[in-house]
Amino acid sequence: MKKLINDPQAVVKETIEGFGWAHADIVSVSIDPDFVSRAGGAVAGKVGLVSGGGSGHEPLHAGFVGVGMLDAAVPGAVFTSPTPDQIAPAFAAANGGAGVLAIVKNYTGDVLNFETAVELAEADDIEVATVIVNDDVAVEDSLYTAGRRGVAGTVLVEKIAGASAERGDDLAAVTAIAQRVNTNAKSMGVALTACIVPHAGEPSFDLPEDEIEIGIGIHGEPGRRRIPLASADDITEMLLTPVADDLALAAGEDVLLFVNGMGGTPASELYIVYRQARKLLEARGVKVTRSLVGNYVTSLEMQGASVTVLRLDSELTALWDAPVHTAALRW
Amino acid sequence: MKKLINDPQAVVKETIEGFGWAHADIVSVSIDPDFVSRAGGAVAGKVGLVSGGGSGHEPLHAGFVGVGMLDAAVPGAVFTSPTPDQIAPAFAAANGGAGVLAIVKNYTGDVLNFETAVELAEADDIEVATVIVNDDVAVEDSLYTAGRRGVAGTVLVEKIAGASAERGDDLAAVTAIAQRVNTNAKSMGVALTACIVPHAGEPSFDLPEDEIEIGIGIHGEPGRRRIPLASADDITEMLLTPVADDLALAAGEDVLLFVNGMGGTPASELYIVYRQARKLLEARGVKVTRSLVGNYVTSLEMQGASVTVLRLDSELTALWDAPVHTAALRW
Amino acid sequence: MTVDVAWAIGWTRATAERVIARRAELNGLDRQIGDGDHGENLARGFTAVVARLDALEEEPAAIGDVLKLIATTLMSTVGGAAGPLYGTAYLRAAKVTGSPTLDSRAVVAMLEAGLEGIVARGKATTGEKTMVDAWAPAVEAAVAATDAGAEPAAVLAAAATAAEAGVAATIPLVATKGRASYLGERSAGHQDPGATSTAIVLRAAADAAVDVVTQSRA
Amino acid sequence: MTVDVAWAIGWTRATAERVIARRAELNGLDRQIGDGDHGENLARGFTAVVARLDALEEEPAAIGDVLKLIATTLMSTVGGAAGPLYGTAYLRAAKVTGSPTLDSRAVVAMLEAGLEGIVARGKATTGEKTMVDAWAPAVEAAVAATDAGAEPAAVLAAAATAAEAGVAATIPLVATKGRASYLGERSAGHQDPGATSTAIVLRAAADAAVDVVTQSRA
Ligand SMILES: Nc1ncnc2c1ncn2[C@@H]1O[C@H](COP(=O)(O)OP(=O)(O)O)[C@@H](O)[C@H]1O
Ligand SMILES: Nc1ncnc2c1ncn2[C@@H]1O[C@H](COP(=O)(O)OP(=O)(O)O)[C@@H](O)[C@H]1O
Ligand SMILES: [Mg+2]
Ligand SMILES: [Mg+2]
Ligand SMILES: [Mg+2]
Ligand SMILES: [Mg+2]
Repeated sequence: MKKLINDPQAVVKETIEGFGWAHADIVSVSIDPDFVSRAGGAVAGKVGLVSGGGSGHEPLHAGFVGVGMLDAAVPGAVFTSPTPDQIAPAFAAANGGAGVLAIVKNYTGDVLNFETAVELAEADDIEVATVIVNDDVAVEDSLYTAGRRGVAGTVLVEKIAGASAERGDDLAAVTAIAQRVNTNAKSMGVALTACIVPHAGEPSFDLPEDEIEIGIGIHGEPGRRRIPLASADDITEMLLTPVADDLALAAGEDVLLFVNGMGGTPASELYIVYRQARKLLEARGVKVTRSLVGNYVTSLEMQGASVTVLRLDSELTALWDAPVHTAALRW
Repeated sequence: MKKLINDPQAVVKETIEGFGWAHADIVSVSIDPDFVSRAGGAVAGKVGLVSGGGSGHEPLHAGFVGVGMLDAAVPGAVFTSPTPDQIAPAFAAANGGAGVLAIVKNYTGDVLNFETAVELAEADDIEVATVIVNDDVAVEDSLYTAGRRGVAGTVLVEKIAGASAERGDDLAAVTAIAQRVNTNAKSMGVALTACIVPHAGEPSFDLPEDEIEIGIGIHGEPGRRRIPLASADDITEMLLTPVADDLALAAGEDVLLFVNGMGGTPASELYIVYRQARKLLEARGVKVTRSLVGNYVTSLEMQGASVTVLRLDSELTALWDAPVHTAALRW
Repeated sequence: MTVDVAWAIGWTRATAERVIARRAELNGLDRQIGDGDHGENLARGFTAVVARLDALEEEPAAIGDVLKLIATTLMSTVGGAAGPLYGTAYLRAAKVTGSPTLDSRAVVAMLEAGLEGIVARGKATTGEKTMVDAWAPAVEAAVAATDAGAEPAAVLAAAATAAEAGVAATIPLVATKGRASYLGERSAGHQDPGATSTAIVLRAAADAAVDVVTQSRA
Repeated sequence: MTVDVAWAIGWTRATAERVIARRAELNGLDRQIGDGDHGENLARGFTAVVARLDALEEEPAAIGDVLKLIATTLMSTVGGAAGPLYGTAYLRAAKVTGSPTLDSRAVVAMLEAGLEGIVARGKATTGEKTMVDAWAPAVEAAVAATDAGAEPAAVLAAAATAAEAGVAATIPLVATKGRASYLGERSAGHQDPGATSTAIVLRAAADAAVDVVTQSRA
């Protein structure tokens, strides 16, 4: 295992410490319990947004703390959801008196730990609503699974709900917006290589030189199926088609197209995927009116990408365009 | 070789095509000759900034085209400098009548091809000044080499010279600012893994699991020496010390600290490097007043990082802070 | 015969030793059908448990006090699915073990409460390839042993043996709960890490009871 | 005896065939001490050269016309260090070959002009582990052969042989120009890719002259 780390157990603390120093104008960092919140503290009267989950997906979530997006982010150990005693203080730090929206990716661990934290927060009279993000269409039959996973679509939920909170919407309204984004965003990913969790020291799975995993999540786990390596155009079609079908996209609709890198894939390849995904959408008569391309929800150094499509309406578009000032997303 | 590409020979064209679609509000893309320029065309009366070089370093350079930074970027084949017949039209596209500054990384190929393009442009009455970026302190004795290489410091030159041009400085002044940044910026890099050039299909060098290359450039070439894998803190010290020494940093000085990822290294590791580099600078009494952490000058999927320090004065700080609106750098 | 607070402490320390010793094995199982952190999670949690045990100024009065310490520590240090699941199991078990000693019926009640906690939180039933597939047969075997008049040490041994059989039985299963369920059919053929750690926990309980018995006889 | 325009075209096509065939080898050499693209660069350039040759409506009148076509094509398609260096070499060579045929002295003048072009652009002298280490001995050998009364084909063969010896002699050198110089001492022990391609170019010239001679005798 080759990594620019010191002690594998110290990776998360050292990362958020460095992150806090580098972005002191945007965030403030708490160590023990570990969480990241806005530099200025909670905004009075504004709904607070909190997300969190295992580390290893950087810039998610800490990179999205700041004006127009999250109020606090709670990093767990690598690929392990944070504990209630980290999450509850983050709720408190984010609460400006108008309640808190917790944005939780749909994994058993995240859901259970956030659930407990919500109980703790409510005991302290902080109102917390929860939106579970489950945009991954790779998980087809949610009857026989823990339900669809939350993957790259999480960024879109955080950005747009963040803008909703920033313009003064109340907790119910922000929650409804977040839910609307989640309902209208679908994703599917591919891995070309595995990743190596620092404490494990070994690749998360073995993948021969000529095979790839389709339908992966974001935790270095194998995907739904293994197929021979194919061209970027063909792979992109395998990702885009189930996403577009699941959304039942119709000609004439506007969408946001988000090509997300898993961490180890060069930007050039993401643009090649974007190019083909866009062509395929246009062939369906769908108009790409907003775009995002880059490493936003990663799996450490994994090579691969995911394609997310969000169906836009004029309100979601305006909220997407609203100013945002975080370490990883800014305009 | 596992990559999200189609035809290896088409990588650059497909990348900039996708890039152009994704960022149509910022850039416009020319194919044959291949170059990227600002969406609105040249800005009348403003000095035009053009940079370029081999592809594979994304987001450098196309990701830095936009208000406050470059007017045009010229991508060559992967790791191969562009040709004069691409560069000269880019000069023309960037020229708003106040002349053009060419920002060239110090590689024989880049220097020679830009030289020829400058001759072509001058034949068309476009005034072109050139700044050669050579911030890499790994190349110690420039008497016995082609001189120090241009590496991550290039981004800082492009950003700050871009702000100088944007505020209305004339060609001589913009050139002087670019030169000042280059003189005061030094870098050193490390590779944990090699990268794979698409047309080659094989790693650029073989590196055992327990060794790393110190003093690498940005073209997948081996570095100055090979050493055993060490902790992030120790590696960072090996990078930061020659940089700080070469700059002869004195206590009390302000600097910008830039930790650049080579493409395949997770953001978390870059922040761990940043953390230690910052500690080491502070131990010298040097104050880090500005920071940049991320993948800005990459070598495809190479794992590794470089540390760049730029000595700041109030003018350079103000120019750094000036608004910028490009695909990869925005505030 | 009963088990006492010393047993509970011995059980806890043995569990910690064993999950730490088998951390890599548990990570490895989790890497195959999950995200490779189960051993890491439990090792982190039980390391913290032992540190808190060591820091206690006086011996806990009731077995439930030990179990509650474990519960709160796991909840605040483990994270993941295992943190809340084990945390709730120990918390529910603590609620029914507020005495200094437990006889066989009380041991069964403790195990039942643990299982109920896991089911309450995780909503899994047997056959879903989770820790329930070790806990449920363990509880059943404990009931049967108690009904047959076994002492606590034998009850715990029966539970552990049944849990171990349950672990083996998870191998062919297709997961429908937890992270492994995302693999669909591909989850079959692998042993569930959470069931495996459950068997470790229960075997530690049985062995600690033997140790205590051996010591009290010596 | 002289070489003519047909020879120049044969030379060009042979060069293209050979750099394309040896693309991987040249990339491999460049990967060891450079950035692994030298074969790719020349293959791309000479593929374009052949395409432009094929598109010509009439046969060029002078050898210099062929060389100029190569020069401008390489400059606009190769990039890297090799593009301007070879481009300038062919451009300078074109300037002294404005006639339909060349005798031995004129062949020497062509080679000298090529070398001058490379040195003018790249500022390298012999011993710096660059293509100059193949070009310079080639020019020397061509002069000697011509002084000894050799025909153009033999002059070119002498140049190619000397270039090949020059290539081998680059192996122990420490590079002080070009990308390989960044490796310092580590560049020793590897053969220079640019020198290698130079030997390919010159051997193609010699072989094309033999082919032409053979054909004209047939
Ligand atoms: N809903 C559930 N009910 C019971 N046990 C579960 C459930 N979901 C997961 N588990 C157990 O948790 C184990 C995984 O724990 P761990 O790896 O620590 O958490 P995570 O899956 O969050 O990484 C699984 O092997 C399984 O036994
Ligand atoms: N200054 C120079 N003078 C002469 N030849 C040079 C010089 N610099 C580099 N070369 C030659 O160029 C070759 C590399 O060409 P190529 O790989 O195509 O370009 P790049 O180094 O830009 O990738 C080297 O092997 C060397 O022979
Ligand atoms: Mg986990
Ligand atoms: Mg090159
Ligand atoms: Mg796990
Ligand atoms: Mg090269």
